[in-house]
Amino acid sequence: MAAVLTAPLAAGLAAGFTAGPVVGPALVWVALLGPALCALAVLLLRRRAVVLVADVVASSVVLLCGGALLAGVADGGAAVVTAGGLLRVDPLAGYLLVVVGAVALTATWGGLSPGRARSRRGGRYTTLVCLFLAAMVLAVVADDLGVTWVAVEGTTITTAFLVGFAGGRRAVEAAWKYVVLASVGVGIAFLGLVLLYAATRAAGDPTLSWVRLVTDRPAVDPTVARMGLLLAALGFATKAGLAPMHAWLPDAHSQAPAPVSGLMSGVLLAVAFGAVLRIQRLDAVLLDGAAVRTLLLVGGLLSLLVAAVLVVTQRDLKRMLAYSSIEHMGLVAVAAAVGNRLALAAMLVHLLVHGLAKASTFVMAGRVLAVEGTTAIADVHGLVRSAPRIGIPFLAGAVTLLGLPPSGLFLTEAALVVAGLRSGYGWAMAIVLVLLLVVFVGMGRAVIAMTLGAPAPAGSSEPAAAATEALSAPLAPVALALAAACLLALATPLAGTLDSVVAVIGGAP
Amino acid sequence: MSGEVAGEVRVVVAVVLQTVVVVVAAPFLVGVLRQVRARWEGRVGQGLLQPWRDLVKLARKEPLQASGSTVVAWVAPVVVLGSGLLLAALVPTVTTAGPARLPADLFVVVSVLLVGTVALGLLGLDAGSAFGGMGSSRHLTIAALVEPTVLLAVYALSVPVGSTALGPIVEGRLADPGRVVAPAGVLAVVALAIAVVAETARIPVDNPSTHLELTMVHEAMVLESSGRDLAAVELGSWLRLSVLLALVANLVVPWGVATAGDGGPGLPALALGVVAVVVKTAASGVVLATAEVFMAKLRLFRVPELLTGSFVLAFLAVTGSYVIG
Amino acid sequence: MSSGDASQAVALLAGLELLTAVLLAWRGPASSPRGPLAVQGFALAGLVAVIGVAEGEPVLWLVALLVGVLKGVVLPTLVVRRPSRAAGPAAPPAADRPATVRPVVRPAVVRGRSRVPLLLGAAGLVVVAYLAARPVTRVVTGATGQALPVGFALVLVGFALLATGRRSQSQLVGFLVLDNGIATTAFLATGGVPLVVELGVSLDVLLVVLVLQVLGSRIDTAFGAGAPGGTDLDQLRELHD
Amino acid sequence: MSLRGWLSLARRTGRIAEPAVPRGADSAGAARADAGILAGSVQVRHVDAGSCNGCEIEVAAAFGPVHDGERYGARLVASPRHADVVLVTGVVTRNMAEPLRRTVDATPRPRLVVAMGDCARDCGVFAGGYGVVGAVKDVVDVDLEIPGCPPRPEAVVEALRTVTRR
Repeated sequence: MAAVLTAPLAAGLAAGFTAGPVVGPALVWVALLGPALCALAVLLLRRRAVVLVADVVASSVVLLCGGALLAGVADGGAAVVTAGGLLRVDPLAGYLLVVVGAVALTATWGGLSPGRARSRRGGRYTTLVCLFLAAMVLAVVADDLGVTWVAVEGTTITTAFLVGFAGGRRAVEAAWKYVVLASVGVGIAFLGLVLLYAATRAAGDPTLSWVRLVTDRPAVDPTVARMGLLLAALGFATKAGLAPMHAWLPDAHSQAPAPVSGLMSGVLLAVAFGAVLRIQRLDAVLLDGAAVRTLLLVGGLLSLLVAAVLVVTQRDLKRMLAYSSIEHMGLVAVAAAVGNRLALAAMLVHLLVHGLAKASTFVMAGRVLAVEGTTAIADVHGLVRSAPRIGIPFLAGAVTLLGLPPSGLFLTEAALVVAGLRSGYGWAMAIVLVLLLVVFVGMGRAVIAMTLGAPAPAGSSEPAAAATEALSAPLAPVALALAAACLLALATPLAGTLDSVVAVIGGAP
Repeated sequence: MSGEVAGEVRVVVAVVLQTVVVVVAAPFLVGVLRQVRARWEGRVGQGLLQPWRDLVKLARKEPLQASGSTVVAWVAPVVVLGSGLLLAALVPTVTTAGPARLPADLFVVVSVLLVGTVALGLLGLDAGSAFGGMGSSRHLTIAALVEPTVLLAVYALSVPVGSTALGPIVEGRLADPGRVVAPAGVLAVVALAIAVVAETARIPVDNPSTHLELTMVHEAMVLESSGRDLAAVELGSWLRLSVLLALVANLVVPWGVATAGDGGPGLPALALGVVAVVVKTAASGVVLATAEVFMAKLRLFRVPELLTGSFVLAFLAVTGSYVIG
Repeated sequence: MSSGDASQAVALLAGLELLTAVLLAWRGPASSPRGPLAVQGFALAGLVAVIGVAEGEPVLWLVALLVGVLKGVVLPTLVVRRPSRAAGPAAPPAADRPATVRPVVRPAVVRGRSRVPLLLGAAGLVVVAYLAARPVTRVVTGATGQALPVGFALVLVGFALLATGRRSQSQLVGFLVLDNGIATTAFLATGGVPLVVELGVSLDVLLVVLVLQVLGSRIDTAFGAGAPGGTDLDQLRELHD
Repeated sequence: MSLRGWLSLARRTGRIAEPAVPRGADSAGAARADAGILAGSVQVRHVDAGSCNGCEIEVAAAFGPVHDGERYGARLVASPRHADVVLVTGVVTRNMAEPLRRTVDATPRPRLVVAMGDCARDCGVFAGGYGVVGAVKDVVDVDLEIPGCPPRPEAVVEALRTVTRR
């Protein structure tokens, strides 16, 4: 969807981009401050209309700026640097901005809820979502790894109350576990960054700037640097939902409101994984790159295993989707570990496509909850016939997630396997395929049981207000996102852009 | 008389003086503890002399022995008193000088402590009364938890000196006061202080003034002793308390102690050492008694927790003394 | 200040941090963690100040002030604060789910597990920390490298506290010890991360503790128990597979 | 209460013991001559032979902060083996007659038996009761008697001071 929507706009902006050096930095600041200003507007104005659309506006701002920046910096453009070098947008950052914007637009637009905007806490919800977006943008555009860390920790803080937003014992339990586990995991990452900083200090030039580390290649002590990079990768991988540090993810994703689940699942994981990618690049540049690669390979396969085992036995729809996210992050991690150009390109597309599909599916899962009053898989039957406005898009989203053609995920997964075989990871690819099959069967069975077949006899004839709202909610964002998820991988003009992104994270041919 | 012999004589004189000072002062220390407690409670108190009066009176009374008690009933008090006297001679309180043939080595000191502990435990068991056996069992449990801590703590203190003898350890701290505030030293002294509190049956491990048999540890073991047997046991325990307290005081504030120097400590140094150790021990007694007033005795099941904690501190002190000094 | 004095001061303050960490592991369920946490925070601030003096970096004095206020005063106070039920608006239950009314039970006696395994575990963790820090102490020059294992030890002990803590307050304490450990490592190994990062990190930690504090009081409301130190988190078992 | 609270309470309270009164004339001729070695230090074992607990309260008061019997060298102990004085309260009941005898036998010489309260002296209101063996003097030799029902703490302290001679 990103390219579909923004191509003309981005082209225009990119033209202006090359015109003067002011436009690039300005775009970075707009992407960063736009969501923050939206949050401020909600706090100050408190109008219902503002509360309703502020997060959608913020997402659009991020998407537009991200598209323009990506168009500007890709294909040989110079990276945009501002704030004295603290912020820097290279093709990877631009691409991740586009992912953030596109997925956030899907989730917030699809999650538009006049009912929530009317409620007393609607303002708080929208404020937190906007701040969450701002934190993610900061995490993506920061060049200093310390600032990235601060921003990633900021995403935990801003989402804490969103996870517990529903209230009640389960939501507050999920929020507690989420904050404790995520902040401890990310704390470990900070310890890693500290060690990295100590290593660079001993090498004579103390810095946490990613680009300086990559270009200057200081002669760091290998043991300390490896410890630091491993801890940092491990810490950020916690936030990216890689097993065995995934324990918070199913709880948080199943208890958060649907749009927030979509955001967390679709982009927060991707943003955290972006940090892991930068750590991996550092490992490759400063050391031999073996340590982080092994970590990613083991973590990725373990994530696939965990997801496969638990998706099959899952009884809750949103938890099932959460485990599906763990599965896809596992695939992404394996792709990053394989590390050749094909695998990395597949991984990048996979991040975007999975984000769009997952956000749509979560949005639809929220509507399922609103209509059926439950997310228990066993209690939902025949959605396609009882509520086609919900059942059909939900089925489409689930099928996209499962990677059936024409889903983009089919292509990326196929590309990953091919890339893995080419690089001599045959055994890993065999495991990946088996586990993918298990997930496919487990999730497919549940989705078919929920959507196809005869609906259960209607119990209460009086639909709740939330159900009415869900049945009339817009389908456009979901449709657009799913269409993009299917078509995007076929868009050959984007290959050049992808190439330049892959170059940032160092894809060996 | 050659200088060497003269030096040895002076060392012997110093050690004898030290023992006498400790024996005379130990009941006074108990008097201080009781008096401080009384003053915190708003009472007048019985005066510092009272423990001495009690001892003299007990020694003049007819010792009774429970029917069925064995030779242990009169041997054990002698052993307890003997171990206390030996501690008073060995542990550097007034002077760090010690006879060469009887080193105040860490392991010797802990063994002497243990001999007294075991004798006391046997004394509790001897009469075959229920409370005595219960007290002995608790006492030996606590001892088993405390001894490793004492060993580790003193070992940690010995690392920077390179000797496990107590005299050089105290001298080393005197020579290099930085060690007094070094983290390993602080951890070890804290661990040692807790171990001393447990070893001498003070609050929070044991309540020396309890009348409830079910909560007793030390008192339960001596329930059957009377007359001069009781006097011996009490004096032995008080000697232990005074010596260990003086040791901790000397480790924390090593100044004033008479060092071995060349050819044994001179008389002025010894006089200063006596004054210093009396002042230091009395001060630490005031601190201990004050702390006791504001603390409750721990449940017996919580005591292992306390002692594990002190063991961990001692352990950290050992690791720390190798790494951060 | 000579380098000998500096290294002695660093060793003393680091030892103080280690001691307070052990005290926190040692502490019974009813005693307040505020004192040891505050001492740990001030020790950390002192460490920063000493490094600032030793390396002649006035910026570190500012950081020391910040650390002292944050970790010595604000965070320990936040941890022990029990927000009153009436003050904060409790989250109303979701409309579609009826709120279960539970009697508010306040146990008079706080149940506590034996701390012995945790204490012995902490001792083991300290050894692990010393071993793990060895390569780092090799590259860190100056007076501070010797004390570096203390930072690692604090991280591990904090982790153990967090993992074994049964109450919201104990987990919070574990988190703070962990964070103090990371900060100690940062200052000892690098003389402090860049000021911007330091400010951001401090803000993050403050916000995380605030968030956890609010969530803790919500847990108390939701699970209906206001024991000292927060609800027994073993009750949090509604979400599982 | 916090530690600071305790400290300030202790400071505000100060010393609450009654001022020491000069010791009265040696009224207790019953104190034996060989008890002289007890001067200055008397350990008291308290035996409740069948009391109504009135005397127990007064014993506690006599050794409490206000009357502070300890300042005159008397001290309560937990075992008759440690004691010099057996302080008996109450009438001697059937169940306590033998334990009382044994307790006195277990006390090393020189020892004194003090009968405290009217019940211990002459059975008081319990005289003739079916469970009563008699007064203390009917079971063991009594050296000193403290009249009163119950005796005031001052009287208890005064009686003990005739033994400690302080």
